[in-house]
Amino acid sequence: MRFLAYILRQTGKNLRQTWGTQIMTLLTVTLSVLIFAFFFLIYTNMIRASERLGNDVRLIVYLDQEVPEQMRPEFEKKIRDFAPVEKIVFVSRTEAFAKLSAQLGKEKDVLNDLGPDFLPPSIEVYPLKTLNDLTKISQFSDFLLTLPHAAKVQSGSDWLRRFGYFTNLLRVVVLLSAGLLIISMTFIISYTLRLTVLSRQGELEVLRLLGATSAYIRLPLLLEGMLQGLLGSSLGLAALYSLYQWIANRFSGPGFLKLFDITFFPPEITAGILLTSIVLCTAGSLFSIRRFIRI
Amino acid sequence: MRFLAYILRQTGKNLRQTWGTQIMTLLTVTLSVLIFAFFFLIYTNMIRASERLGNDVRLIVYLDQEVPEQMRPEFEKKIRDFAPVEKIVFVSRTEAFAKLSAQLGKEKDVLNDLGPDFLPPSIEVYPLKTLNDLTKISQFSDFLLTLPHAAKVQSGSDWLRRFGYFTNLLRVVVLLSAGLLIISMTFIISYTLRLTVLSRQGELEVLRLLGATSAYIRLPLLLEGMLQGLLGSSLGLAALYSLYQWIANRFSGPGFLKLFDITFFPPEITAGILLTSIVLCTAGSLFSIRRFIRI
Amino acid sequence: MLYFINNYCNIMYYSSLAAIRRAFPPSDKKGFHMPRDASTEKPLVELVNVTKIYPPDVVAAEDVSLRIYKGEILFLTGTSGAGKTTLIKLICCLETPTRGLIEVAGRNLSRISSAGVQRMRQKIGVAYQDFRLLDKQTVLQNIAMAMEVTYASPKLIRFRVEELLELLNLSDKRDKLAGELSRGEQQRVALARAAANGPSLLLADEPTGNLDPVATELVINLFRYLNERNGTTIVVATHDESIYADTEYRVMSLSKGQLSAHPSRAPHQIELFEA
Amino acid sequence: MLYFINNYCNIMYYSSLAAIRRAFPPSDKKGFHMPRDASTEKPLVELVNVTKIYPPDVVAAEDVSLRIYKGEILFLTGTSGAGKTTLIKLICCLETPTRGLIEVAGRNLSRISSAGVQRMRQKIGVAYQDFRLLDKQTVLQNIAMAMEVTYASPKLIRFRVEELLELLNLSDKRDKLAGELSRGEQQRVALARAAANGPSLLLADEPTGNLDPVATELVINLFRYLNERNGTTIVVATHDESIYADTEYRVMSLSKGQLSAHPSRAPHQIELFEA
Ligand SMILES: Nc1ncnc2c1ncn2[C@@H]1O[C@H](COP(=O)(O)OP(=O)(O)OP(=O)(O)O)[C@@H](O)[C@H]1O
Ligand SMILES: Nc1ncnc2c1ncn2[C@@H]1O[C@H](COP(=O)(O)OP(=O)(O)OP(=O)(O)O)[C@@H](O)[C@H]1O
Ligand SMILES: [Mg+2]
Ligand SMILES: [Mg+2]
Repeated sequence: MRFLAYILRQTGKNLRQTWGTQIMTLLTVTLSVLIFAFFFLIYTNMIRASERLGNDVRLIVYLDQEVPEQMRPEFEKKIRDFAPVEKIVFVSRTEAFAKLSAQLGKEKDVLNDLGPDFLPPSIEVYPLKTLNDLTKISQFSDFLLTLPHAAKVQSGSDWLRRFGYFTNLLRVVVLLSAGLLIISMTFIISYTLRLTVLSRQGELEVLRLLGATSAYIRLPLLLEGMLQGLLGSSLGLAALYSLYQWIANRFSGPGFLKLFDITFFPPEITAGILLTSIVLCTAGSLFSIRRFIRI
Repeated sequence: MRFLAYILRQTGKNLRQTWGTQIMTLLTVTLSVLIFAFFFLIYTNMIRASERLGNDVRLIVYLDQEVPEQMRPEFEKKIRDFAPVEKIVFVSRTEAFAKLSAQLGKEKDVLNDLGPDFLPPSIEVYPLKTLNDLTKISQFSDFLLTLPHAAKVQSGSDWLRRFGYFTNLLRVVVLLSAGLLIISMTFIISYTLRLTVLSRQGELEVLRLLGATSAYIRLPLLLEGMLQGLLGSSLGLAALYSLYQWIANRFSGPGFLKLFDITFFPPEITAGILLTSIVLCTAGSLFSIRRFIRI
Repeated sequence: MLYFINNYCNIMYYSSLAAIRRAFPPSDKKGFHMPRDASTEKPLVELVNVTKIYPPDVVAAEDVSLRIYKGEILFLTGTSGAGKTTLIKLICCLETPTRGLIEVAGRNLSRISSAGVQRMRQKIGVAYQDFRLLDKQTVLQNIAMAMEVTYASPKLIRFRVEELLELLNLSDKRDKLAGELSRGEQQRVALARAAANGPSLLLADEPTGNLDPVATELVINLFRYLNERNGTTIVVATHDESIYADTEYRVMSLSKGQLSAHPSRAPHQIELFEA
Repeated sequence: MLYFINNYCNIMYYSSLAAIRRAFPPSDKKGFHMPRDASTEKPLVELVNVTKIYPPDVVAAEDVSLRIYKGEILFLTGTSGAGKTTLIKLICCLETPTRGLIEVAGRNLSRISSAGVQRMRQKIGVAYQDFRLLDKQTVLQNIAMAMEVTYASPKLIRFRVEELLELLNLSDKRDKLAGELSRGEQQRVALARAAANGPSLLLADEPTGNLDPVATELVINLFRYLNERNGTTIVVATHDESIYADTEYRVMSLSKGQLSAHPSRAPHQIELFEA
């Protein structure tokens, strides 16, 4: 009982006496959690976006004449032999025209001058998601051009390449920033620990001289570390959530932009981040007093 | 003479005695310069890319009949009255067909079935660079649709919107990262200053007690600060340059990707960064001893 | 239960201190405990052939053998740099001997665990030569700290600190920061902290170096009082001849790390104490 | 040019110190300077009605008036907490008086610039009661520091440090870290640092608190030597009666911040010095 009371009183005393350092440490933890969670969020969303992108890939083989119904299985087999494919759709001249005029909607008068035959027939090939790499797609598209009557293959590779270029650039920017930030955080944390050690050094030395047990010295610091971790990571996650809300509101674009929709962490990951930072803070505060406790 | 010798000797002694702190400070400066220059580089390149993007904007008005030569000035006047425009090009059916078959190159056989008349005539409008905002462009495009015989306006707004969406997202990511980094750097720098103060405190106090003049105390610290600034920012810029080289090599894509070409700082800016960091480091080291020098 | 009785007794004895202060005039030396027969009683502290060499080559103690019995007061003298502080640090486990054996309360210090050292330190009060006070805490907090590490009750702490401060003429400084006291005041605070826990062994390193004769007398009276009432064993390292000049307590002298009886002592007294 | 002559003289006088050390047995007190007539000579240090109150209410000096003449040796005594250290800090501008006027070498300390204070401190050697040594630097570096701030030549520094260390019996500790010395050794290093610059005023705060009688004599001889050869004015704050008990130098006593002649002094002597 008395022991517990002492530990709690001691913790309170520490917090009061070194509140300057405490607040700096708290902000450090907040910042670290915010930064790591921020980049983690970006990373997970980037992965999800590229998965969605994979869903959109579609190769269109324009033909110079219609494929008769009975030939279709043969075509399908040829294509499937080359690469795993999710779906293959044959589009006749009429179907293509109907689709275009549906897409144009009110503006379909433009088509009035043109006969229903002016669009070429085509085969739409939807590859599996595993085929998400530009060189593979272009190989596939080269292969499709060898099909009988194939006149041209539109692989959307221009758009894909632009998008891929962008995601790559974004990835490099994100990774570099994350790298720089990790270096910064290492600095900040080592500085924080050094300052903590310096600010406590005198008191811990005297406590050892007076015969304080490890428990008497360690437990208040452990409690402190846990408190720092809990508060700091909660603040950090809260800040990130506000940021997320702001971005989500700002970028809630029209439907076709769903591709880039960003989502927040599921609760498990949030809890994981909280726990990890509590453990790390506790370990850190133990580490900072290691040199004062004889082994 | 003796004065100078003393200052130099004192500087050397300081560097030797506190090399641990000195190296940490040097790395801090390097990191700060690297981070700020990194985001500055991204920012300047982003601006340049969006300028190039502006050059690419083009609105195509598809018409349901050709505009006779003598009507063209009238059309031009109407358009120019609505918004400042750089260039207006009238494309007839034949021209459009010729252009398309030139674009298709080897694959122009696809067009064999279609007469040279199947493409509609059009007017290509190149707005001034100042018109670089999506809502303005769509207003302009709405206006163009009111021209006589205009059937459809293609403003490239789909592509533009995707691109715009991306640059915006990139900008937000860059700005947020930069913000987080600035906070981190503030932390690191304040910690560095605190540690410097703590590590020097004893010596500076004793020096004051012994009657050291401000010059005796300050000049070595000034020299040190300048050295730190010079070395740190050189290292930081060198690191950034290596990064830049790496990215530039990795992303030296085909011609059509010129849009995203990144360039390094011109020498003036490099020199500016060097100078600024020298000044800041010197100011910082003066600031850190301020409390030991009576005013 | 035992704990509370013990506390209660402590309160009793401390509350009588202020009165006793007048009851023990400095010249009244009836409090001298004769050491017990060396052959029958186990000494509280025993050093056997202890040598301490600070790297690379500073010999601070050389082949020192010493027994300190329970209830004794021992004066350690010696020129500056003779090794007094080193000897005290060896006893409270702040330094480890290069060679030799040290036993405190029957426990070999070279085999004691970290927790054991801490438990031992709770029962040894040390007034360091450089005080080791926390400048940014008040006098009260500095002294209380020594009792807090043993989980003493706040009431007892408060009570005992007041008594000790009154005894050392520092009552008006209780809430001042230790760093803002004069050196002599700090020295007395360091002593009060060493005595706060009612230690069974009190090591005082140069306890009167910054004190005027009046304050010195207060300190000597405190030592004598602790020794008589509590049976506290006290080791005082000092240069101040006025303290030990005509005392009946044992005086040992260190010279370049070597221990001997003080030259002013009679030979028969020397034989009584040497192992 | 003058600078070098001065240095040269300094070297001369220091090199003879070792010899002179034997030439001045401690009892030989021929070196006493009678103070000049107060009405004709300007004092080196003058305090007029100086009061120092530490916030909120600690009166460390109350209406103190004191003149210290060039070439004098003055002992300041007083119980612990009387205000001796405060008086010394006031003279070297480490504290500012709450009321009153302090002049050192004719300059009013309340009007002196920061650079002026620093120039003044170069000519005042202070041995602080808590030493203020840099624990992580060697003895040599600690002492040299005092001379380096005046841009003395490295050769002179080296030479003088050696002499001072020999004089204080510390030659073998020259390259040890100050933090690893015994307290008594540290105290002598602090004194050596105060004397290193050949100051015209030497303030020694409790300079023998951690010293045995032999080392104390070395210190007293150093004071006497500096005073006689250099005309250094010396103020010694001390409790050690053995130093000032039968000296012919002036002894002043502080009590709760109030200054008076020491009670053991004859009344006619008091009148001679009081302003
Ligand atoms: N910085 C300070 N802040 C507040 N009070 C102080 C400060 N320094 C000294 N005092 C108080 O002023 C009084 C005189 O202190 P001072 O150090 O001058 O005494 P002293 O004569 O040197 O004593 P000692 O012999 O113990 O060194 C003491 O009561 C002390 O507590
Ligand atoms: N940590 C250390 N490292 C190296 N040498 C040390 C250390 N501590 C003490 N010494 C040396 O050991 C010798 C004895 O030191 P000690 O402190 O025991 O002397 P002391 O008798 O207490 O002297 P004083 O009366 O001056 O306090 C001295 O020469 C000192 O320089
Ligand atoms: Mg000692
Ligand atoms: Mg004092």
